[in-house]
Amino acid sequence: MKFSYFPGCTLKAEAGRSGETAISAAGALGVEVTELDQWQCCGAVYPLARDEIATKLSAVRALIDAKRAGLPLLTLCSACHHVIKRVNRDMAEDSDVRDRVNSYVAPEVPYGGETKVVHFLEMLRDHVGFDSVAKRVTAPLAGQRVAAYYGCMLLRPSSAMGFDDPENPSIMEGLIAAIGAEPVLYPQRNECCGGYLAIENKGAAKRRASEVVRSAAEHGADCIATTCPLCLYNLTENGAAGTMPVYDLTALLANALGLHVEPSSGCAAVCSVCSERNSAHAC
Amino acid sequence: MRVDNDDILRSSGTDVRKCMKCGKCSGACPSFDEMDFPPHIFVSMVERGDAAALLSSKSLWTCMSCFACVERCPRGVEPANVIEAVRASAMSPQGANRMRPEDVPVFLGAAGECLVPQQLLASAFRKYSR
Amino acid sequence: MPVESAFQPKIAAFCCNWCSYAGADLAGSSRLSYPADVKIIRVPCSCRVNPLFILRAFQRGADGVIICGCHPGDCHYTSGNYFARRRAALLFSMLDYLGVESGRTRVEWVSAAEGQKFAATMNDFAKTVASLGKCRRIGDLRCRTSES
Amino acid sequence: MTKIGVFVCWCGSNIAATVDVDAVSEAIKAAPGVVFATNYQYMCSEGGQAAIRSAVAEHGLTGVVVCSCSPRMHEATFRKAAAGAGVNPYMVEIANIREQCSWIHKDKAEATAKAIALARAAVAKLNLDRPLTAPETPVTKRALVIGGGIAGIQTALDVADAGYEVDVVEKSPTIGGKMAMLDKTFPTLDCAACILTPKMVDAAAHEKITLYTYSEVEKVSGFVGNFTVDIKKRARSVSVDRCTGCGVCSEKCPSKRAKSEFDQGLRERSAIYIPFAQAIPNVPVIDRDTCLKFQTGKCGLCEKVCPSHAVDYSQEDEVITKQYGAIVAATGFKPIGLERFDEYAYSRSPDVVTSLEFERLCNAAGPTKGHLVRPSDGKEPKTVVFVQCVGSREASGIGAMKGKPYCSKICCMYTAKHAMLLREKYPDSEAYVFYIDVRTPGKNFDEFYRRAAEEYGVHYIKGMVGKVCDEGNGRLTVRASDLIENRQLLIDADMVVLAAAVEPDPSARALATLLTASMDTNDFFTEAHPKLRPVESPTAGVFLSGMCQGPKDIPDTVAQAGAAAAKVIGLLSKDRLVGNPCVASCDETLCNGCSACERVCPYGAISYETKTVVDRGAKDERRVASVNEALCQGCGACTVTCPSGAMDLRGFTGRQIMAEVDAICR
Repeated sequence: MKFSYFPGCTLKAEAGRSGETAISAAGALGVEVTELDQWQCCGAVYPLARDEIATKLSAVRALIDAKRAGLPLLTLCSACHHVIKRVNRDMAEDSDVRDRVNSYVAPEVPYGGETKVVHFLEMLRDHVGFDSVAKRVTAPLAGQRVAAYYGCMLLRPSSAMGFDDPENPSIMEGLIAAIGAEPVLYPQRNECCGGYLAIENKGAAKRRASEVVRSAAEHGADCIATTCPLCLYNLTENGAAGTMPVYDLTALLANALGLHVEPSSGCAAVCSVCSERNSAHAC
Repeated sequence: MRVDNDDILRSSGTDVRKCMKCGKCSGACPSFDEMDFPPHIFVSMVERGDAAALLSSKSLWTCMSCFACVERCPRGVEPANVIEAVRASAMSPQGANRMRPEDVPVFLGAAGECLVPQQLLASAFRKYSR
Repeated sequence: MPVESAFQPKIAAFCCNWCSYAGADLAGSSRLSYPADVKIIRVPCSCRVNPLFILRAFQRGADGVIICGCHPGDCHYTSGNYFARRRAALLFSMLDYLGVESGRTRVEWVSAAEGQKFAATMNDFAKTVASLGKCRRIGDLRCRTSES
Repeated sequence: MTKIGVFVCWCGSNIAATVDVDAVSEAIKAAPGVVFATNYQYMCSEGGQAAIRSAVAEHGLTGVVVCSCSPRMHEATFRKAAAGAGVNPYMVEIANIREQCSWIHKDKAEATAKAIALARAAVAKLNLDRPLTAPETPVTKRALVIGGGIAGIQTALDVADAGYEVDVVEKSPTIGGKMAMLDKTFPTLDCAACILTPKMVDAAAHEKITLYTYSEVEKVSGFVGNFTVDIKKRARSVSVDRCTGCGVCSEKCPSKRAKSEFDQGLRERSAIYIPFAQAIPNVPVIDRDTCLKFQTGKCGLCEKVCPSHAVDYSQEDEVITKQYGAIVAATGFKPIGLERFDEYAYSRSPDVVTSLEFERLCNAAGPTKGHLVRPSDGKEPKTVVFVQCVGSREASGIGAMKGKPYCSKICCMYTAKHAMLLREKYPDSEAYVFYIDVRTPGKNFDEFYRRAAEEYGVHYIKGMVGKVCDEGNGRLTVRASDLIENRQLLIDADMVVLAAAVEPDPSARALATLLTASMDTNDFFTEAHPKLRPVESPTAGVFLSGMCQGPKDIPDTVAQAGAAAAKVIGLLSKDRLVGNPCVASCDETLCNGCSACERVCPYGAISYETKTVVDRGAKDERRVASVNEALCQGCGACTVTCPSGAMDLRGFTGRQIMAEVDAICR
């Protein structure tokens, strides 16, 4: 299994190691991941204005590079995934956007949405298989009650993302079960963490993130796991305030696979203690 | 400030006339309490051609683009797109950006490293300026 | 009726039995006049109108052809008028291309209750056709009778 | 060569004042085929008809043109007169010189010229007319009703009361349908079982009605008046004749883990079961998928305990074939599945229920014996939120639609009923109804809804629920908008009731194919005319009763069921059906077998068969179109669609219409 990989700015910068963690976990599962030679920021937010072209260009460049490599494009960050997948859909279905972007980017062959955009979780579920993941787990997280946090961007709008049931998703719970932990279902798992409001209106972001953490706690979660760096930040900094550990799910995976991930610095809390099967392990 | 309602309709790419005024968007919105004009009123006012009144709305800056309204709308109206279109209009005059490059350094550490996820800065910058 | 010009167009009107023909009857019983140049051919449904009939009419020297059927959704046979509409759209654009001006062809929905509309439609259509003059484009010389 | 007589009517002065009738009858004599022409004061009078008769006798006429009023007025009169004189009635053409000429023109010369032109067109057409015979077919005096809910039962009773035999085919083990599941009915709040079960008993006891429960229609052939239908009677594994309905088998059955269909899965049932106490027939059926005997071979307990030796594991499905004159579709509805509406936490929380589940929870014969409690913990609910329009009135946006585009029509009323029932059972409870619009057209309907708000204190809130959170501690948090007060509400609820949209029963789609009855995009059966023929399918002899045609409440369903019965009775009361001879026919030597005509036919009257065709002396095996003349209604859609010109319409052939065109363009 081979994939082109779009890391995105966040996973290259402060949460850098979490990107590497995910890639090494993929390697351990027999997936070969090649980072795109050159890539630019995905644009961070999908431009909702239909006539907006400029902010879609860098996503298209990444898609074209993946098409040249003849590989599906793997993404890890929810925002990158959201932007690239939706831009790809525009390129496939909206002839107006397609024509304008192609005339601007001028690739050797016009791009029409041919690249398949795959999120890391989808890769695990559909290409590796959660059963195979479970078989390779050497340090299962037994006894851990893990609340998956999806946030918004992976799931919505479901018609564009086609990722999972937008109101009752199961993909993260599938992975949590595969690495030996017990998934916790709670109603706030697909409600917003506060997103970029954290810059503009910290109070509002705090209220939102705290609501997510409260809901997870009330349903008996020991910790929250997510794959989105922004959610990770908001839940950790604005929601949990030390009351509930929030992890990058791929780091939990890496630990379960016995890769002994080092704790990440700053906001991106990555657990290293899980391999010791210790349930109380605030980083 | 002047705003062209038709521009907003076009750039939102959604048909606000399909709205049946059920209010599910505002029933789903997690940011409702932070808003002066909730999503259903955005749609309604744009539909009747009164987008200008929304340009100074607090809601422009408290919508989190979480797409709960888009996902749950039974009529396929995309309220978040309408809000975004008005937000873009509100920022189109010179100097109307909500976030400026000089606002960024407070989020940087001594060595220029980012104190928040880079994605957060990038998204906020994209949403709050143009 | 005062004859304003020597030219009197020949107009064939295909009317479906259930709506438009009844609408024409209502126009008659309401004594609503329209030019004698309009002559009606009764068909069970507007979808019975074969494009060949229309071509034949122009070949034989008609100056205008109108198809009248039930309003969309009201077809006695549920869907015939939709077929008629699609066929007419194609044929009329081809005729226009051949030089038979689009004003010479028309599809109109007239219900059994619309005597007024029937007469108004025929008056308007006849006026349009008259203003376009004689249709010579696809008329067949061999089909001309001596009087024309 | 047709010998044509032309008769010009004066219609008193209606025609004669504007049209020079003498000139017309004189001019038309020159038209090809015309051997006689005259004019008369009133052609439709006995004198006029006598003139036709004597002219036929005198001139040996084989065709008649009457220049008179609209054929819509007197075509039938003149056809009858011609037939009386020995002329084929379809060799009669009418030139409409009154409505289309004398009444709308003032200039006599102009009107006369037009009348002559119209007469010529009629003559030109008549020259190409061929004698036609209206087909006659006998009528099988028995009706088939498909579906045994209130719609099917009512139609069957009405038809049977008129003295005709009726068979009812019902796919589930009992008749009764959805109405049997209901607790109370709006707007009177009388008990559904009290008014339905007597009708079920009547149907079972009626000497003219035969019930085939646990049965399905497998094949339909034939046409109006003469349908042949295969009915598959699925094996009950219990002899209907021997069983006394004592219920010992169900009691002793060790396999009790199947979800009760009748109780909407809120209760478990045994593998051998009677759906509900008043089921008809009151005979159990073995669900072979959950029966230990059928699954493992071990058990056989029911056979042992049955006092009347009615259990029979060896029973097999049986197909019977019967003849019917008319078929009524009464296949009913079901609530849509709510898998894609998990913002309401339906699949997460047992205390989020559909309205039909709520109905069972209120019903004295239901899983809780009418004690309205939460399915999760059996506690009485104090706060209940009702959500209307769940999946109704939707439109597609950037993605596919999750629900249905139509209003389900019954939800506003039953929700008001449910809220009232709740408040009646628990006066200290709170009922919130979230609505988009409250739609209550119907006798005493709006009054009923207002009573819910005014007398029962139900909180009606204009707004919609955006999310239901199962808080995990037995509480549900409902987040919703209140549009009147422009606020967002968070309601701490014990139960949430979802008014799921209705959709046609899934079995209807396959049935429509069997019946060649058309359906709309939502799989509701299409009526022959939306206003004037609301209970007839466009396919002759097939009628529609109840929800299968569109959302309906019980009063509407019963009314439509009666209307469908009246149509059936009207059909069965005839000994023979006289058809329309002006139907499509296929020239097999021209047909290229493309199937284009089959696709446009709204009546399913065209089928294809491979047969030997003799074309210019040569025999050839070809796939050619064949028109069922009993089904064809004569619209002519196929004739124009046919690329090879093989299809033609009798009475309106291509050549005839061309001849008319030629005549008027002369």
